[in-house]
Amino acid sequence: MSGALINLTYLAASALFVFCLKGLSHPRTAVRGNLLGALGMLLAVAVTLLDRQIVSFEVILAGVLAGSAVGAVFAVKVPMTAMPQMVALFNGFGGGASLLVAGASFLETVSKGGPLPAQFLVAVAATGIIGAVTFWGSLVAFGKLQGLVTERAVVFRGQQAVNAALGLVSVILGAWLVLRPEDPAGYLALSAVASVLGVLLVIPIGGADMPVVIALLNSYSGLAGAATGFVLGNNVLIIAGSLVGASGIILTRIMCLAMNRSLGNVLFGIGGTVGTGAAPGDEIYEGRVKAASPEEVAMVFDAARRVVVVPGYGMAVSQAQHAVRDLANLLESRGVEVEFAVHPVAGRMPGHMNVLLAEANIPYDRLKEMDEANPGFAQTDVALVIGANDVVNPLARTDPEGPIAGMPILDVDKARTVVVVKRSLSPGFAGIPNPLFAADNTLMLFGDGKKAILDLVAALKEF
Amino acid sequence: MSGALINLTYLAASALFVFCLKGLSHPRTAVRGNLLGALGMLLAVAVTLLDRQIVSFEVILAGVLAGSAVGAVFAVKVPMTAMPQMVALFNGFGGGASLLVAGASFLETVSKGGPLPAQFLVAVAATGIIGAVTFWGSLVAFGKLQGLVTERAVVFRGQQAVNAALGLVSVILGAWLVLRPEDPAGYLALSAVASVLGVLLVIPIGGADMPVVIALLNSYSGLAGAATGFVLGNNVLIIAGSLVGASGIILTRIMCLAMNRSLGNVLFGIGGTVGTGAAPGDEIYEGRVKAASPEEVAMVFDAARRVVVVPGYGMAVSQAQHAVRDLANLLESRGVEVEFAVHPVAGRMPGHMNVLLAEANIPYDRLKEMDEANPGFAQTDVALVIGANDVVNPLARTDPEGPIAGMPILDVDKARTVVVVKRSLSPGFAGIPNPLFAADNTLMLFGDGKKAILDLVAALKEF
Amino acid sequence: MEGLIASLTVFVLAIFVGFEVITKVPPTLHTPLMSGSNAISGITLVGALLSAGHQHSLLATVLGFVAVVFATVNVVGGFLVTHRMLGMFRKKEDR
Amino acid sequence: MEGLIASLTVFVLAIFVGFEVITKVPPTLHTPLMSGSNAISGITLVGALLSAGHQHSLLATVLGFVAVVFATVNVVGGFLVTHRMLGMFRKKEDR
Ligand SMILES: NC(=O)c1ccc[n+]([C@@H]2O[C@H](COP(=O)([O-])OP(=O)(O)OC[C@H]3O[C@@H](n4cnc5c(N)ncnc54)[C@H](OP(=O)(O)O)[C@@H]3O)[C@@H](O)[C@H]2O)c1
Ligand SMILES: NC(=O)c1ccc[n+]([C@@H]2O[C@H](COP(=O)([O-])OP(=O)(O)OC[C@H]3O[C@@H](n4cnc5c(N)ncnc54)[C@H](OP(=O)(O)O)[C@@H]3O)[C@@H](O)[C@H]2O)c1
Repeated sequence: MSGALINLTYLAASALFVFCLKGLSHPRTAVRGNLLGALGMLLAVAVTLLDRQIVSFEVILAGVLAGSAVGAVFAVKVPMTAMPQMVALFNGFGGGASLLVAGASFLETVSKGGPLPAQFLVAVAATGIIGAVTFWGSLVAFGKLQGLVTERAVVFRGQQAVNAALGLVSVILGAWLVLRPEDPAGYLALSAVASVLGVLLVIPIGGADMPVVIALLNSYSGLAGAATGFVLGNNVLIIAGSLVGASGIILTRIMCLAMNRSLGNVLFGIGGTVGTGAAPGDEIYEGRVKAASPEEVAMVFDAARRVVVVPGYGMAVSQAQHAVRDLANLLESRGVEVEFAVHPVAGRMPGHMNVLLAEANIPYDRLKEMDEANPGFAQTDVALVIGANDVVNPLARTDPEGPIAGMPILDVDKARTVVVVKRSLSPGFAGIPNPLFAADNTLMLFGDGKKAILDLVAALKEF
Repeated sequence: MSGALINLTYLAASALFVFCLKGLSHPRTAVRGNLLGALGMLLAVAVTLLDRQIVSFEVILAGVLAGSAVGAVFAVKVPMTAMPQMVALFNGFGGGASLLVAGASFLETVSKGGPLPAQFLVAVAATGIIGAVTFWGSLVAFGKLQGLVTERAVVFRGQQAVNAALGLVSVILGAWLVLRPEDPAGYLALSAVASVLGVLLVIPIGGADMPVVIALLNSYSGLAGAATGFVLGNNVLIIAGSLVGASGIILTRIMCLAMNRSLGNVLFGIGGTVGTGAAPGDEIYEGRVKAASPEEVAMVFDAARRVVVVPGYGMAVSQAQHAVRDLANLLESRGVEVEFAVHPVAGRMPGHMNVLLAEANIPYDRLKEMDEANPGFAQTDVALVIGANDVVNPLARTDPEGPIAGMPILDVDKARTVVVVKRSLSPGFAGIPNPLFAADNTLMLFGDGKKAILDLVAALKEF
Repeated sequence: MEGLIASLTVFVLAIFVGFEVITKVPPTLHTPLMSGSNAISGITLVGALLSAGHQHSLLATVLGFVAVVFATVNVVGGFLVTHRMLGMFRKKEDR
Repeated sequence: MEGLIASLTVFVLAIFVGFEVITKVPPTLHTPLMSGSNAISGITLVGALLSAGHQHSLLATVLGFVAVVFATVNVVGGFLVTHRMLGMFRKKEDR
């Protein structure tokens, strides 16, 4: 196959990646967009395979088949509620591949005594470091989200100093690799140090902040891909890498803005730290919290004309989305106007709630974004908060010192009645009490999210 | 200067062009954007000059100085109302430059007996044809808009056949140039034929359709630039050319959509043809048109609480924008709510009205686009139509056969009272009568736009 | 050096495209965006293939094989899971 | 051929950037967009310079000179007139 044809195919693949991301700008075109992206990848891979009709062709094919099987099983089996950790895991695999690719081509060239231009070596070092950090960082993120590792931020004294030192050592090892490439042990040392760094970078970050980390790591792995492209002079790597890099950075920014926290604050586990040591808030709740039975709550719903549902992380944990859909349908069949208000960082991933509600067959045009939903709460009879906490905490407006100070929130407290479904009075991710639970117009419906909603539906049917 | 540095500078210039167009997405950032674009051009030109420290350096410098002087004088002297023809003229200069560049480098290479690779020759032919068409087409457009040539569509039998033949001949001459480059006369013949084609392509198009032609020619000249870039292997030419090409095509599309006409319909002068032969509409107007004096109209305004001003081409012709501003200020000082509704193809250029009203110091956030303005007419006491005609013609909604059938219009007829300022009952660009003028709730204020508004202001001050 | 600047040009343009296109993705689709762009980042697979494709020592072959498996998991899993998610998004009328 | 595909890559990316960026320009600014992008199309000036810069016959010199003048009129006039127009756009508060 001629080089020109190969490069043309790579160009077509790049264009398909752009169309993929363009398609994602609307739910109507998103499915086709994703397929175009997959087609682009298929083209790029197929043409590369055809180009390399060589000994290890079977090895490659075996690898692709094995990888496809594993990936497909994961993708089909994973429940929607576990999406955040799935993305983290896949991201880790990507990082691992980069790490191994750089290693394989480096070892190969050294063992053959081939030429080792500085450009190549710099890229090997950079790809190795970013790959190792991404691999281990993503695995820790996966562990935290899956509950294999503690969700809490693990912070110890001098952590940042240790991380800085490790970072410095990796860079020095990288430089050494460039200057003294003859010794393959250099790459092993570099990978080892960067792996430790990857773990240590992520453990101080709390579970709910993982999406920021994943987006950032994803952006790094994109940039690592682009760097590889610079070395190989391969445009499809550069383009796809830049697209991914941009996407990760934009998502990170969006999340930070939606929490009114700086990236540094997220990455150094400051939010998490505050969370660990915060007050239980007894003096706020004492004697003011009104717990209600499903029947009492059903009475309130029976009188309502307009209901806004505000889902949060708890809905994902208890898999309550289908129950919520049934409740919404029941209310609508009685002529109640039902709307869903989704905060940009509700749950454990940007867009997490949207996916869950879509799974429960709730049409996407019924979901309102924060800016759209907030003016409506004043005309709302019942705001049903299910498993959300921080994103409806009025302290964000009133306490300029707290960990969520200035974070834009959903103004559920403006509604006539607020019904909060959760298991206890324990705090959300930010670790601070929520005065909303003690407000005059709030009723608490304690219990597991799914069960509570099912009880509510049953009670409502009695009316 | 090293090649790498030059190419880096070209890259910086390309990025600046992108920032220029990004800046134009908001009036607040637009001035800076335009300056960045100019800076990019300065960089690109300066680095090219430095790169070419050669005999004819003085010639180049003299050319740049002369060109700058002429351009600056034009740019500073032109009144805002003459903006459409100015853009056409500048566009023509650009096309002329392309034509000459291709010619100069071709003649030079031939006379020196240098190598003539096919790639080079194809680009010379393409650039020559597009350049000549752009140059002459733009000049004719300029003449029509400036009133030097008749604004009417000039149509003769078999025109499209002649044009097709000329196009074919240009292509054949181009092919001949590629196959037999030794003879410089080939380029002259090609330029001559393409020039005639440029003139003939534009004369059948009516004056108001010129912006479509200019946008299209501009897009062509961008693509010609990109083609040159392919030949010279120069990325800044490719990038800037593509940006311009995209901009021209998008503007063309927007205009065609806003008129509900196909591009072919515009380019073959069909709209214009219908215009020439249309009925004068006496039976529509007979006995139903109510002419009013400025005093009578002032009385209507005196009772109004909400006024929407709809400007059109006539406001530009009579330079009435300052008078309109005074009227708006006067009304506002009396507590009347004043709004401006701008149709996307009002006037003789997209955004024409916006520039004129901006010149009169009317803040841009007071101008409403069609979709935003239309729902408001039902709650409007007086719609003041000044020099607009086709864009408020209800026939677009009711007559499915007419030349403006299906064109989205401003629904001024929904207002309580409509006041139309124009000199007579003569039709607008589309050449069809306007039933709006005969509607029960319409008052005609006949006279030159500026004078009529000034009279109205004076009369209103009496109250 | 020429090659580097050509690569840089492509990089700059691609970053522009990325920012423009991705800022248009609505919050509703941020999770699919994340998993989709993660799948695209699996383009390192091509890098893997390009370097795994040479004559090989056993070690490099093994590393290359594992790299290909990892990258394929990322790509296939990523696009499939995104497809599954997107298939669930419905407009009102479709119900 | 390699060079052609490299150019094509840049072209495709630039077209993407152009479409994304320009569809964001609001109707209010369509006239400045037209004159501004017209000024950018004056980049042919660089082409003019690159070809006018060689050793020359008199005819080619004259043609080159005129080309430079034309292109400069387009560029300088275009940016200046755009600047003049944009200077007039004001928000309410500025009055
Ligand atoms: N989404 C993102 O992209 C993202 C990114 C970065 C950070 N974050 C952070 O994540 C947090 C998200 O806020 P959020 O309001 O969605 O969640 P949250 O503040 O973490 O609160 C979740 C609540 O759900 C309840 N819950 C847990 N399991 C439950 C179950 N089985 N049934 C019922 N309730 C259950 C918990 O209360 P009980 O234990 O009493 O039941 C908890 O208070 C914010 O602090 C945000 O800053 C999110
Ligand atoms: N803007 C664009 O980009 C663009 C592009 C393509 C096509 N077009 C076409 O251009 C037309 C624009 O519509 P339009 O409503 O703005 O204009 P129009 O339909 O052409 O009507 C202009 C009106 O202004 C009046 N007029 C002329 N000079 C005047 C003066 N000195 N004082 C007062 N009135 C005067 C004329 O009536 P009197 O002679 O009776 O005074 C005429 O009826 C549409 O047909 C559109 O399709 C525009």
